[in-house]
Amino acid sequence: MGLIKKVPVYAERIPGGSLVLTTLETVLHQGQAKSLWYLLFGTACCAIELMCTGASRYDFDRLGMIFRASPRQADLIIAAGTITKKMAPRLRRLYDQMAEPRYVIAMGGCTIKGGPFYYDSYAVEKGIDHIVPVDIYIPGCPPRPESLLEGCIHLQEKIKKQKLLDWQEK
Amino acid sequence: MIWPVAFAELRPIFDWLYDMVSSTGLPEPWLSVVIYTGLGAMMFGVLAVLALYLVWWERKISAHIQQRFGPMRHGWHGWYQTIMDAIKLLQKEHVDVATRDKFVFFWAPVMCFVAAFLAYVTIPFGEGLIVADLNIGVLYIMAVTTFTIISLLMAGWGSNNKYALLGGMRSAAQVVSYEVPMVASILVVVVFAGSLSMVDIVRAQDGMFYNWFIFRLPFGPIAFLTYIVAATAEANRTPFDIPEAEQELVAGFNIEYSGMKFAMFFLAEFVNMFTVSAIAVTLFLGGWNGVFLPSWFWFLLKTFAVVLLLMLFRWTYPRLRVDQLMEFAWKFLVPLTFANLILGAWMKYAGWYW
Amino acid sequence: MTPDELKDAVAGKLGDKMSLLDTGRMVPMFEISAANLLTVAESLRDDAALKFDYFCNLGAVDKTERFEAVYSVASIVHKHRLDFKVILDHDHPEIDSVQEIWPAANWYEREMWELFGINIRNHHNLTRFLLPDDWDQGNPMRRDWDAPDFEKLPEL
Amino acid sequence: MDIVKDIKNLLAGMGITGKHLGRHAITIQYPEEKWTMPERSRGIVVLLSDKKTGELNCTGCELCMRACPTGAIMVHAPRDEKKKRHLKAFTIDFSLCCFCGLCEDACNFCALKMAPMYEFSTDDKESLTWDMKTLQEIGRDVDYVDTRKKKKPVKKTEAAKPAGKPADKSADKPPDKSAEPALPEAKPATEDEPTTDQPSGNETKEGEQ
Amino acid sequence: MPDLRTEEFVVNMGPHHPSTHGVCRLILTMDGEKVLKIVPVVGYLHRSLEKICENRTYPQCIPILDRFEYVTAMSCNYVFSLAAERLAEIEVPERAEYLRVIMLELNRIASHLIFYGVTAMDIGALTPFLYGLREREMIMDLFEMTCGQRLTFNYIRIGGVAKDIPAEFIPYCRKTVSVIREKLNDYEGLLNENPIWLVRNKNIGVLPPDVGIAYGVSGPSLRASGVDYDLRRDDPYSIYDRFDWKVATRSNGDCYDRYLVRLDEIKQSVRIIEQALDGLPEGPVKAKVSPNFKPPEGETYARVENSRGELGVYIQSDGTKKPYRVKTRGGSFNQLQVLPVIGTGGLIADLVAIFASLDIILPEVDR
Repeated sequence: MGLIKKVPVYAERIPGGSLVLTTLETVLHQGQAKSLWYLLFGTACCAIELMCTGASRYDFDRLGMIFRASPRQADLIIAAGTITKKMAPRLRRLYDQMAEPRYVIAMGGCTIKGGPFYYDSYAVEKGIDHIVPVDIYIPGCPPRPESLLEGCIHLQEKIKKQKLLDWQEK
Repeated sequence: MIWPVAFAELRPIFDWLYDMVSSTGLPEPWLSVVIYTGLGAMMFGVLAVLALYLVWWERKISAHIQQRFGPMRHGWHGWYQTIMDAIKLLQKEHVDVATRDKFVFFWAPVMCFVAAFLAYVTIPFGEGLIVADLNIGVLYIMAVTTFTIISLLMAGWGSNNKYALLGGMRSAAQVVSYEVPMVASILVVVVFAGSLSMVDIVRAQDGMFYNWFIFRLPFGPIAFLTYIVAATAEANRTPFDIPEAEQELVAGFNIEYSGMKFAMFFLAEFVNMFTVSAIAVTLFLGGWNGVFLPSWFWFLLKTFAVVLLLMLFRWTYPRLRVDQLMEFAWKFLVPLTFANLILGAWMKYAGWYW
Repeated sequence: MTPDELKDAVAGKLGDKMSLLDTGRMVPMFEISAANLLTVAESLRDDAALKFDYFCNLGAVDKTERFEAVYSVASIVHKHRLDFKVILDHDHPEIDSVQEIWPAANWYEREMWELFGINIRNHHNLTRFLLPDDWDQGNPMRRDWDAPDFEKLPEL
Repeated sequence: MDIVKDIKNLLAGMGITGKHLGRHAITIQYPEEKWTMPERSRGIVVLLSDKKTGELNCTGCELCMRACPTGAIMVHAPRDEKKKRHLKAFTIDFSLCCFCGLCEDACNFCALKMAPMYEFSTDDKESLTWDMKTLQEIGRDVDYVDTRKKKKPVKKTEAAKPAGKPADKSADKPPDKSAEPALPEAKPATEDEPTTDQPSGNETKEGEQ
Repeated sequence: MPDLRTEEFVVNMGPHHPSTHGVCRLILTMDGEKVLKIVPVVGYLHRSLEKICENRTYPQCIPILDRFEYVTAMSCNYVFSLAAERLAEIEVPERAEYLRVIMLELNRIASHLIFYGVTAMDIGALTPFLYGLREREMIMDLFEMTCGQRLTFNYIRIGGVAKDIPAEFIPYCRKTVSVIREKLNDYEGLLNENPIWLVRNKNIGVLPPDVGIAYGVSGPSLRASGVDYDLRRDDPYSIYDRFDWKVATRSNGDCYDRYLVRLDEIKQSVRIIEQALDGLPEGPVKAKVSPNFKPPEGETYARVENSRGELGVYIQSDGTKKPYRVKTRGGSFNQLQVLPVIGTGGLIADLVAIFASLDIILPEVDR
């Protein structure tokens, strides 16, 4: 990571460097986008739909997404299900344990804003964007597997549009 | 310049390469160094690509067993999926756990990776396609593949994580136990071939398929089966994948590794799988022997068949528990393989075999 | 036993300690005083004709001026069920633990202790249960409970 | 012989997985081929417009807002002097919505419907609150049956319905195969694999008889 | 060697762990691989459903309680409706009862298929998981064409069901059950007699019947111990007495029997569904219930048998349109309580097997 962050700085100085930079950018981001390994992080109803999406009919593997149990090897947390106040620090911790570059998908109403548990609940965190930076929000309660796939493709498009220079600010 | 290798089929290419290198006018010792390095790099590259494609293949096979497609969107049936994985893993951050053992943590994946590749020195990919035909080939392979345990143990210890430690300890216990039946079943072949050299063992199975050691009844099939079981355990694959048992130890010994270091473990696992399959082919399935087609093709065909078998194992069976695993090795496999070895040796002595 | 038979059987055996309420639907609902809880529970479980050996549910209700602890127990053998409730004082709610009689009650009582603030006597493990470890906002299931980030559904 | 039985059973397991290896996958390759959602699917809430005038059916009665268990719907329809409601704003917060369909049941005026749409992921949390205009735009091509009793003669709604698209909720009619949304036709079904077959039109008719 | 002792160490299993089915945390004191002590820590999914229901009207409670036990949300719908109907003494139309039974049993099959897959995955076999979910998708199709959602249905309402079934439901349902009946052979062939599966499950985590009853274990987990107790028959609700079916029981009470009982239950559910489809009468599907449903003052505890055991709801009504108090009770709550009793002393791999075979899901525990 450290090296790659410096690459754009040096590449701009050499002649033709920007061309190299664009190519590099494309290749690196294609790699990131096309191999999103997700962390098995399911808490509630959405976890069942996450399982269904991984299963035969929808098949996450088609997009190059496979699950990893260890946060160190995952690129993506799909926060599937309600995040309660008791669980929130654990989510943050898992996010911190992940290696850069890392992405977060908030799946379902509960993770976006508390969903059905926004009112009258004393235990539910009202949106995980207070805890971790979220890249994609997928509404639904729970979202259909296709919604999730669409969200993942959306995220892939978003990753491909990134610039290497953006990384330095992150 | 003495060629260490009898690259019969690739000889023209090597000669051309040799001419190229020697025309630069390097003095003799340096010339050898360049050539050896080049050979090593070539071998390494081929195997790395092979391992990447084994990953892809495993994903496709498992997908089709489960009636899905597997990687589909990146190239024809996702052919460059694993390359993208590699590119991604290259740019992932290396997380260094604060409480790790610096030295051990760093070197474990490197060692695992290197150990996985060392075995290929003595594997005959085809008639004359062998890097070095050591006269102690089998012994060398047994010694080198055992390095993997040390690396797993190092990974488990160095991570300073309880799950990783449990995984490392499990793998050490497992590999040490399964080494014994593995060696005992290989020894049957050695007894029959009368040599430790891999090439000689293949030569001893010349001719039609009934000359293969697996068809030396009755001990051939038994030795093959016990070898396959022990080899599955050696390669840490289900039903013997307890070191990284996902449901118990999260990811086992590699739980703290990220990025390229994890990729090394990951690739090493697949290289190991290919290694044990290649050894099985060499020892039991007649190596490069076959008709009509080139020898290396037969070798690869057979090896991939064995790899497919291992994959079917993985996607069919549940996982054994750690104590049952040990019991199976010591109470069942070890007596069986030793009995088989004694039987084999006696039959060889008496000449009563088919 | 049908609910009516059960009503008579319980009234016959424990009539002095339990009084029948008319709020229960389908199954009889009794009321007992907090002091009698343990003896009643024990005889409910051990009586051969009743044999309420299976603990279904325990829920507390905050009635603002008092607490009610509603027990539902069933019998595996006789296949009947019974509800009874214990009325507790609102200011100092306290109740005996029935986990010696029905071990299943253990967690239900912990939950009651945590969410309603009802103290359980002789309970060995009254520790944080459902709420976060650093929870300091009181007993959220009480009717008058409030917190800064607690929003009620807008009344229409 | 235990061991023989064990090996037999192990091989039987391999046989089952091996048998599946040769079968065709049942996967729907999502972005290229899509599952036809059944008509009743509760995707998102849309506001329906009158087919003739193009105006919203909503009268601002706030019944849906009262029915919503999550407080996702906000209707602002103040009454004027004559006690008549004027719909000023109608927003639905899809991050709160629990897609239960109670609003659709509560509505007496055919003003809103849960449409079978699902592709609306976003990277902006605020954009999940949809206002009246968006809801109306999306709801324009949603088909519905006008069940409002007053004002509309039944004949008109029949004529307004596009031909061959039975948007009939009563389900008494035999489904028209060409436009039956509940029939998932995303996959070419293979004969040997029963899981992949979805009910075809023929079977539907057989079952009814 | 009595002096040779290894140091005990504490492992935190969870709250995020692949085999805790959600967010349960088990604090394990271990001696090497052996588990000496298990302390379950729950509450990571405590969403205060009961508090929310206090401020919702009765119809609004149903979608909220859908999230209480999302794997078999139909029975959550049902048990709440049942309690409310008992409070208000509503008579449910005949057709609605049949539809409810069909839906409940389909959902039971769906849940058991998840159990089958997840248990196999916890033991290490990945393929059965996908096979189980594959057939479950067909059931999800049925649910979606009927009520519009795949997981949180809001279909069974107070006084009946929300909508009548569409025309293509019956043929597709018949096909689904026949496919499941046929695929059960595959499931059994993959695991039932597999020697690895046997050694991993037989005589592991034996739950004696008296312990099970004392700790309130219910459903298939209790029936595997030889206790013949099924609420569908023993605390009758709906119309289960009209069908010809058997309560599946086994006698050993180990993980393997708990697994077999659930497979048997799938077969029984298939039988019930087929009979219900045959006898499905015509008629209305919902009794007249006012939108402002107000049951009279009173209280009741209703319980039904769902795929994890006794699912109960206690409602206290004060005569308004909102329930005064809703208390839910799920089978997993008690099954997690019994886990330390039967899981201690085994290896960590056994613990995973026991956890899976009890079929614990956390929303039922935490609510």
